Amino acid sequence: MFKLTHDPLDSVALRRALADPDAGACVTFEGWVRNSNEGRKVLRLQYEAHGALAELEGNRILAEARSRFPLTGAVAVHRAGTLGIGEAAVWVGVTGEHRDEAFSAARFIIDEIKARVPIWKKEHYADGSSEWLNCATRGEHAKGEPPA
Amino acid sequence: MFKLTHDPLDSVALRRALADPDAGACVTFEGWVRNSNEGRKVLRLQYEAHGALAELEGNRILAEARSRFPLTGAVAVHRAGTLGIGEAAVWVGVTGEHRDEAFSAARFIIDEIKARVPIWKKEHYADGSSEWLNCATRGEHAKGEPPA
Amino acid sequence: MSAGARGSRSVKLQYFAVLREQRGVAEETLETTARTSSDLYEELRARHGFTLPAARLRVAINDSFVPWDRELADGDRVAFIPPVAGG
Amino acid sequence: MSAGARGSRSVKLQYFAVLREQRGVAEETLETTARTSSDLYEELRARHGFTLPAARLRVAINDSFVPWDRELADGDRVAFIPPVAGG
Repeated sequence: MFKLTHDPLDSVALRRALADPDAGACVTFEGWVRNSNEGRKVLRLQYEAHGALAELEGNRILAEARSRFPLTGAVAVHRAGTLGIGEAAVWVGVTGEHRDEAFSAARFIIDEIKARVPIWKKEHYADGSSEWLNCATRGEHAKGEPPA
Repeated sequence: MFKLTHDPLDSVALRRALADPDAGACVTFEGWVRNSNEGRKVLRLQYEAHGALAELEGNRILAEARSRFPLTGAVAVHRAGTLGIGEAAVWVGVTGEHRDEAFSAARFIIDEIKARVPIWKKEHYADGSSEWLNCATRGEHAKGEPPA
Repeated sequence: MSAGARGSRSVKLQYFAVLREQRGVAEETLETTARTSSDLYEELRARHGFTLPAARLRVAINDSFVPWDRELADGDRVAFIPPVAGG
Repeated sequence: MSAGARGSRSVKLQYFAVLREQRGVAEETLETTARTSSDLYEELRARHGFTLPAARLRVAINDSFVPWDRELADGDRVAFIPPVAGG
């Protein structure tokens, strides 16, 4: 199950919900808001999502993970809104009989979330500037493609 | 820091202690007591350790992980004593700036713990039998090497 | 046969992230003579100065990803999807 | 020169897991004429019927892994380490 939420992620409740007597391995991944990125001091992050499409695509990724790996459980939750340093932006939890599939599936899920789920991140820096990640176009403009 | 403990593992406190504003990724691994192994119904596991050597070897593994991967934090705790189904036998938590090193180091640490730390596991089965894992010698005896 | 010759459609546009900021609104309803979402994006890009070229976007209609050359239908809900950056 | 000719040493033995069960105690102090921990293990294996061959064990003296041919010293704390199975 993939969820998008504006509330702080409750890693304790999420972890507890994965409990399963058939599972021997549990791998979790959390993405935290870090105080710097590429040498710039970060104050906060702003996440925005296409809610309906994000949940559809997120659930598609979890279904793919379950078909690729023999899992007993797979959950992912992504945060939307403004997050301070240290807050969790995404939580992924996977269980399986053995650790191989749990590690592989957790990695697969977070990689696919980052690559495919329509969620955007704006970094707000200590110098007052801010930037949508992956949306820079200055290089292209320099090459002679200004907005019409 | 590697610890051996007879108390139930407190994944909430362990996870909370990893919080770090420099970290962007947190990967945890938990090994849970599963209700079956290789087709046999398991009732409980009994873990025994060479305490001093286990903590030395465990801390050596964490130091190796920190030298191989650029981590911000690495902790592992292993349980000793008798554990029921669903209890956590081992907890590994790793943080880093990015997920690559967090996943790789968590996997490295649990693999090395399983391969090197002097901890032993006896499975107790529903049929009343029990067995120390990895210590079977029947095949060797059948080949003509009975105890003197 | 030009798109105009076939009349205009009413579409609901959803903007996200950098496109939302460059447009100044998150949603709008628009009458357009654009035949495909590709034509529509070029029209809007010219009008609002969107910096992202279509090649770096995906398009979703009614909450599903679709090819850029899909023809627009009256009442479609169209979202241009900038390069994602979750996690 | 046999080990016996050099006299005996007092060593403290620690047994774990299957060895502890086969020996029936977790620790014991022993006078031995064995020169190395390898010799000592063979002596004990013959006496107690340990099923694990030395090739499947490691040996630790005073809480450090050591080679099997390390000579024993009086007062050593010797642990034979069966194949581990943590996690």
